[in-house]
Amino acid sequence: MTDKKRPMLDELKKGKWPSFVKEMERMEEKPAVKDLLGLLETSYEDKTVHWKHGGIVGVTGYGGGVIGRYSDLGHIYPNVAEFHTMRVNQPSGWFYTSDSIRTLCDIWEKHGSGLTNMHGATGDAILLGTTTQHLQPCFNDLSDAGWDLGGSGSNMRTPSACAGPARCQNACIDTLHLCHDITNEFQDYLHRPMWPYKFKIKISGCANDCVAAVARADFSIVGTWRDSIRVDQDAVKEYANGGYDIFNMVVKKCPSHCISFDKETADFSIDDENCVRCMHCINKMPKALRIGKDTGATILIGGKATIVQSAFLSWVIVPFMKLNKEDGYAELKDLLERIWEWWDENAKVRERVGELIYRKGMRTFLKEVGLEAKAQMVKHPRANPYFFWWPEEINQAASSDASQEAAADAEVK
Amino acid sequence: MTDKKRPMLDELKKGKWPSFVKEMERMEEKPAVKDLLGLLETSYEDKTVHWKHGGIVGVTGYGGGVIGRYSDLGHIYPNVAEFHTMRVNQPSGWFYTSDSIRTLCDIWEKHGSGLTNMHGATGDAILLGTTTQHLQPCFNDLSDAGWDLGGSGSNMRTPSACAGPARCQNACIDTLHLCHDITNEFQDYLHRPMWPYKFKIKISGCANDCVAAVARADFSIVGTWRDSIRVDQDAVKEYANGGYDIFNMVVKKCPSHCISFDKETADFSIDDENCVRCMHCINKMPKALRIGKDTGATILIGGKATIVQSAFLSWVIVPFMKLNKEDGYAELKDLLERIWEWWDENAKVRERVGELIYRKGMRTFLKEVGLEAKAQMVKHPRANPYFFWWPEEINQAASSDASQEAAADAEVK
Amino acid sequence: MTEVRKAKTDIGPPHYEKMLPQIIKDNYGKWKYHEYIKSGVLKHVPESGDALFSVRVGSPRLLSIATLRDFADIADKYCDGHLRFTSRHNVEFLLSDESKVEPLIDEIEAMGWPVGGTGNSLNNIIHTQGWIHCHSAATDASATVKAVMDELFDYFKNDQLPAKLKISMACCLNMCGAVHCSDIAFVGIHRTIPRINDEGVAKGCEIPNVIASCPTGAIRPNPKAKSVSINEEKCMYCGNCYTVCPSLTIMDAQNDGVAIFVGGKVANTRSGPAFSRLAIPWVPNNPPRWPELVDAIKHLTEIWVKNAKPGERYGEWIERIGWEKFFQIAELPFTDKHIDDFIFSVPTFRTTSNFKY
Amino acid sequence: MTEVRKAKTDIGPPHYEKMLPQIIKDNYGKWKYHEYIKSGVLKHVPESGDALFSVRVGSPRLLSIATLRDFADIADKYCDGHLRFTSRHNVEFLLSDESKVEPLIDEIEAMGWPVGGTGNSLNNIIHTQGWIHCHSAATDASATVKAVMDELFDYFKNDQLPAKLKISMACCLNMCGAVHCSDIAFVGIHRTIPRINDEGVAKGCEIPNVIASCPTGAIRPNPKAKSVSINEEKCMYCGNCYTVCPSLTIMDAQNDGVAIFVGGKVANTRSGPAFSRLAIPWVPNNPPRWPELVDAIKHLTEIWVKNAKPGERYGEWIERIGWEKFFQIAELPFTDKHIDDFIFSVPTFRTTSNFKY
Ligand code: SRM
Ligand code: SRM
Ligand code: SRM
Ligand code: SRM
Ligand code: SF4
Ligand code: SF4
Ligand code: SF4
Ligand code: SF4
Ligand code: SF4
Ligand code: SF4
Ligand code: SF4
Ligand code: SF4
Repeated sequence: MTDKKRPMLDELKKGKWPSFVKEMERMEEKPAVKDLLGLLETSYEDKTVHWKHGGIVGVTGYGGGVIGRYSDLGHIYPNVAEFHTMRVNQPSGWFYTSDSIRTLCDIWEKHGSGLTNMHGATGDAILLGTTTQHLQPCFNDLSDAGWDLGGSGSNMRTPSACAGPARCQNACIDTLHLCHDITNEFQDYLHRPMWPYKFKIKISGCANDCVAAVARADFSIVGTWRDSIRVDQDAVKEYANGGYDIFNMVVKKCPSHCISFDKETADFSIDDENCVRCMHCINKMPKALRIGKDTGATILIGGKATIVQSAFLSWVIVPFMKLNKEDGYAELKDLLERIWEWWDENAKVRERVGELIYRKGMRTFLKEVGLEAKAQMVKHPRANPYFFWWPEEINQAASSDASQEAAADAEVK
Repeated sequence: MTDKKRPMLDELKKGKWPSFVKEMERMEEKPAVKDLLGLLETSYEDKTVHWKHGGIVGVTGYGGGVIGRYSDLGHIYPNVAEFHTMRVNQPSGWFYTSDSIRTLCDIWEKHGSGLTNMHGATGDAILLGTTTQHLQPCFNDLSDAGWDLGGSGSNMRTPSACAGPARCQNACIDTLHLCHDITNEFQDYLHRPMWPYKFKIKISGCANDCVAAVARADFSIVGTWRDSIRVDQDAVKEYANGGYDIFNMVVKKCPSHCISFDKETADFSIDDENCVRCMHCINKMPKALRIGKDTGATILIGGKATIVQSAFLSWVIVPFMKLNKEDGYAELKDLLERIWEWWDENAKVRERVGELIYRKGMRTFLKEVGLEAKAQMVKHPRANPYFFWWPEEINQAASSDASQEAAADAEVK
Repeated sequence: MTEVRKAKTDIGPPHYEKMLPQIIKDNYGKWKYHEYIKSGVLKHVPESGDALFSVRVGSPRLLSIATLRDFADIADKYCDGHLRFTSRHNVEFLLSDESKVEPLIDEIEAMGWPVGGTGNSLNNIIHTQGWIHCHSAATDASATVKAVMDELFDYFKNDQLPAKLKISMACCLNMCGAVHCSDIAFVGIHRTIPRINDEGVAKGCEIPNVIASCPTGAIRPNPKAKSVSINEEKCMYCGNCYTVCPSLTIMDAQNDGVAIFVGGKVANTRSGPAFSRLAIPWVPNNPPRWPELVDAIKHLTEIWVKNAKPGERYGEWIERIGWEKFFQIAELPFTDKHIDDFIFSVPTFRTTSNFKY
Repeated sequence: MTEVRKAKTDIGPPHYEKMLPQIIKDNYGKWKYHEYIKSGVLKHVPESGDALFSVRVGSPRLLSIATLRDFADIADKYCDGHLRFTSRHNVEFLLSDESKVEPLIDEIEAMGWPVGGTGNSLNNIIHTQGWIHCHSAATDASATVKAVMDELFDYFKNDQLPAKLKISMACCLNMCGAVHCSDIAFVGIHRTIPRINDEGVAKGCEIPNVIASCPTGAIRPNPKAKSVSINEEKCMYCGNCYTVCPSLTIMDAQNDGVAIFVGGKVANTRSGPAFSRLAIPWVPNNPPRWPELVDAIKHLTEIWVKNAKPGERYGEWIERIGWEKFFQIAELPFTDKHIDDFIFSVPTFRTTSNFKY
């Protein structure tokens, strides 16, 4: 532990936005945090990172949930020579009671740096920095208190969900229940990496996609409806009378131009057959417009960041799935298992499911997981004529005749 | 020669559209045509082609201009056992005098089947079918009469151009002159295949692209202007008074929404800075709107059909080039030479220039041919962070420091 | 060569100026506007106030010299000996005397040549060689085009369509004629993998080129046979290996046929150039009149005529309603074949929940 | 492990129901609409007519347990012990009693925690570990975010922007936090190729995996050294090989820095999700406050505020005016780096003469 000055970190305590440095200093009595502060100051001086790749560390029975981390300046900052993080699986929707927060704090005070990320980008509550020997005890205490770890490594990652029905009128599905249910159903996949690479699931209650499911999950569940938007004409008129520019802010911005609005009478009607349920009009007039009643979800696949083949946004594989709580989301889980099986069997090391589909083609994916091709899966059909035929689709007799021709042909030449 | 019945061909003599069968029968006195008719009937019976790959045939001094063709039914139809076509370079814009047509007819009567394609998809006048021994005599007569052959094989293909200034008010460039000039300038490239693959040039006088240059040419020249559309307000009013729905047919369809139109006064004005010169409004009101006066062309590259890497549409490499007749289009020809040199040096066999650019990256292409990157070259910038730095752009000292770090690093580990 | 005499080479094509009528020479580059007099007749007016009339005549493109001579005579009689051909292979007679327009039309139509194809009409069908001259053809060009044009003839004669209708045809995936950007495109395709004549390959083909020719990398060397082998899984029957090596026979009379694409466009107007996209993966080769093909194209044309707004090209109509709606209206099955799985597939996937059911 | 006791595994997270305040339990799934009371305060009204108030507090995401305990106390005092965190790492206090809203705000702001980030405001910056915890970071996360948020603070406090402004940050190309679809995204990048420690590679790395990890196929085996070699021409410094093999050092303090992308979006609203696209290829790492980065982002934000129409997200504004105009307005150089040259490059090229000068 050094008593190094930290002019650059001090600089970062200024300004109106809450300072992470102040947060760290609140824990400075912990040697690890003091060293972390020193290490960071050194990084700012050197303009580079001072951490090395993590080795395999973890807790008994799990292959994931812990990120091992070692410093290359361990000789200077011994208390962060080992500085692993633990990923604690958050409650669906990130709702907490003050007591549940305190429990986590107490455990982390006992076993770690006292620093956290609330939350990680995948959704876990991150306990930031401890030593190898504290991992198991910390996990034991967490487990006793009713907490479990989230995912890391080549496994199912911690699913996450938007606030949904707990706090939002736009929720087309019970995001929290679904998230909790899936997380528990697939505990084994979550804790024991046995796949080619990571697999992420995110659940948004509507097309606003408040957990960025389409951008950040291999498997994206986005709530939607099949019937029609509920319009409260009186409420529309109130917006109009309130001077809200319905025509320019709502009608003109409808992507499928399916709203008709009479500026005089303020009559507002939606051609639901042509509505693509983008949420815009509902967002802009929440008191007048509501999502439909026959709700479910659109399932999309393949979302991921840049590495390796550049970022993919998830694409539609099931336009509408009625998610049944009653049967425990059987249809959804069954689909997931089929996808995992195919991916697991066919993917190369570190090949995301979206990249595998790109390599093998949607036609193979659909056939193998037993889904039907639907026009909703594409922006537009293929432009190239490079499409394939399944053996059963062609006239088999032909090939033989053809070979004969070929032979004949050969003679002639 | 056989006297085979041709029920299927007879069927194709019926109907209102001019019949190619009747055309062939008008030449039936020629043995080759009689056999061709028989061969075609046979193809309809067999539902397949009866031609084989062409061997190398041609005329002295040229590597291209002739497509060799042999039948696999030469034993049945001896007069089409050999049935080569000659590609005659059309006059710019496909303008002919009746006498020039007759000359071609006389030569082709003497040396070939008397069948033609007016014209081939690249633009040549195609003389359809003769024997090897007639090729040279036919070419001699053509040459004596002032005609030359077009391209085939891995060379520059016959350039073509729209009617342009000869017949069209939209011509921003002299398409006919440019086409004729380039064709003559590059005769050697046109007649003597020495490149990795074919290279096509097409010239359209405006963005209507009446020769489909962007879809069908490796090098697409599309006329445009830099100043502003000429508006004749009175003529606009005439359209309006004539009951033409200017607002819906013109204003609303402007892709960049840069037209303002007053339905009452019929005042029509264009925000030229935001006009993308798509031609739509001019097309719809030709009497009221005219192209600008400061005209030139946009140069695009890479257009091609499906094979190998799927079809490409040409993309912008020079947003605006002022094509100077005075200096013989020096800038354009210079650019072409630079492109050919780079392509010739770097392309694999049968790799079109667009495919080479795809493989090497636009950055390499631009650097090698000496063009500056412009935002007009892309629909949108890259989304992936996979971009490259040129050596001169980075801090070279670094690498060495870095290597030291690396070493240090290694020790620590 | 039988003859020793070597002709003058590299003289280039005749100069276009020699081919232009006086009225064009006088007004070259000085045109002010054009008008549609009637279907098939264009009037171009230059600053000088003259008037040039172009009468467009539909052509099968395959023309005998007998017919060409007829055209020459017509040109002499009405056009001071001037005519031209269009980029879609029609014939255009160029008149400076309006009074001669109708007589010309009467005479040429009496000879069986239709006048039309201008404005918002069906243009002539760009097409290629087919079984008349190319070894590579998976279907015939002339017959399919004739059959389709016979059926859609009135759309060529009249110009009352929502917009121009550009139909194009190619007889194999080489797509001579660049059908890849047409309102409606039909293309000859194969559906079975090439049959390999090892001996022929060994004798006649450059194995590295053969391997390189395959877009999907389906071809591997077969050293034992000094030939190649093809991976069934990866071959999508494009025929490019056949182009470079005749001993990879891909013709298959029972399975070859025609694929139909829609919604492409070349002009930069409004939306800009766009590719045609797969609508119907296959209709059989059914000579001489390809009824299945003709019905399909007629149907595709009619739904556009019925549903498009004035001024909407085929693809612009589809973009407005969405492809999923198009397949509904067209009552066409959407299959896995319609989903791209080549190099640029991912950007064609629908990465949003915004769609219609 | 020091301890023998094995804990209970696979119990999953605590049940969310235990975490919900009574008002939410009562109205779960029965919400009717929401209102913005003021910046940072949401009111959600269910069918029952109750009212739930959410006060959103900006967070650096890196929180000490000391602070978390403060939050817990606040939650006890005003929210019957209930709070939540958002998908962008803000804290939300959940009140059923409107009268407590202002007192809560006063107390929490007095403690230095800003209330805001709702509606058309700058949301919290999604970010990642940076030099605080990740070995892979080409730049720091916490400091860059702090510096930017300090500068743009008022946009977080007030909700008067044209639309939501979502800024995201990632410290390397792994892009944890998926910055690839944000209005403004900044990412730590390298600019020099990895230095190979052959010995380390031979000892510690799976050569096949290393080779496979390279997006551009720049890595070849180097059998002599039982290591690999890298093709300078093909390496674009993504660092993925470093991820799988520590002995390919890619950190380069002089050349590492930050790239800035703009115009991305996640919500399906209107135009649908879209990627952010390259605006500024590189600004240097300049601790502690990265002034070049902060200025660039401030500038990018201000031109949007100045030019966008009400309701236009960053990318929607650019799509309307065109990227070429964007570069003009932003006064940013357009370079060859902005032109895609990876797998899906061709569809990003402009295949039309429709553009602005
Ligand atoms: C902690 C976290 C960032 C954060 O500060 O929030 C994180 C941290 C790391 N990520 Fe990540 N990723 C985190 C969310 C993400 C996300 C966002 C998400 O999940 O929504 C992404 C982009 C979405 C995606 O998965 O594509 C993401 C894409 C990656 C990648 C690239 C994977 C790819 O296929 O593109 C890697 C590289 C790898 O896995 O080898 C990676 C690897 C890593 C590693 C393990 C570094 C490594 O190469 O081993 C980082 C450990 C840092 C550390 O020392 O703590 N991380 N990573 C996030 C997990 C916290 C949590 O569990 O809640
Ligand atoms: C005659 C013509 C079709 C027609 O009936 O009009 C034609 C005929 C042939 N083309 Fe073509 N191409 C013809 C215009 C085109 C066009 C259209 C154009 O030039 O505007 C294209 C698409 C644009 C392009 O170049 O991409 C075209 C793309 C091809 C290709 C595919 C090349 C590619 O890279 O995609 C091949 C295959 C090859 O070259 O090996 C090809 C090859 C051929 C060959 C030589 C067959 C072969 O594989 O050797 C055909 C000879 C047929 C014959 O026996 O006469 N032809 N070819 C056209 C030339 C006539 C003329 O000179 O005016
Ligand atoms: C004669 C010809 C040029 C030539 O040098 O041969 C020609 C001539 C004219 N074109 Fe064209 N275009 C000709 C092929 C094309 C092509 C190429 C093609 O079809 O392969 C295109 C692009 C095709 C596409 O977009 O898919 C083409 C897209 C246009 C357009 C844009 C149409 C649109 O959808 O916006 C116009 C403007 C218009 O029609 O309003 C136009 C306009 C015109 C005008 C009105 C220009 C003028 O004032 O002289 C000419 C009469 C058009 C008409 O037929 O009604 N011309 N025009 C070609 C006639 C082909 C034929 O026989 O049918
Ligand atoms: C709390 C939170 C969900 C959660 O479970 O944590 C949330 C909550 C709400 N979102 Fe969201 N969104 C939240 C992240 C997102 C995200 C994801 C992200 O930012 O990473 C998105 C997609 C981002 C994007 O599009 O790039 C998102 C796109 C929206 C939209 C669409 C905005 C648009 O551009 O059209 C709306 C509708 C609106 O604002 O009119 C919306 C609307 C809402 C509403 C009004 C829904 C409701 O009635 O309850 C909530 C208050 C919005 C506000 O802050 O003004 N929410 N929202 C997230 C708050 C994050 C934060 O702290 O700032
Ligand atoms: S995604 Fe939809 S349901 Fe979920 S919080 Fe956002 S707006 Fe509400
Ligand atoms: S939800 Fe979207 S598509 Fe549907 S009506 Fe509203 S704005 Fe239009
Ligand atoms: S491309 Fe333009 S200039 Fe040429 S013929 Fe067509 S409309 Fe006229
Ligand atoms: S040319 Fe096109 S972009 Fe320009 S004003 Fe006319 S319609 Fe608009
Ligand atoms: S399209 Fe194919 S078959 Fe038809 S002419 Fe061209 S190469 Fe020959
Ligand atoms: S037909 Fe095409 S896909 Fe099949 S092997 Fe030959 S080149 Fe490859
Ligand atoms: S983005 Fe890169 S550096 Fe930052 S946490 Fe993720 S892996 Fe580590
Ligand atoms: S840094 Fe990236 S591009 Fe360069 S060698 Fe490594 S993996 Fe390949």
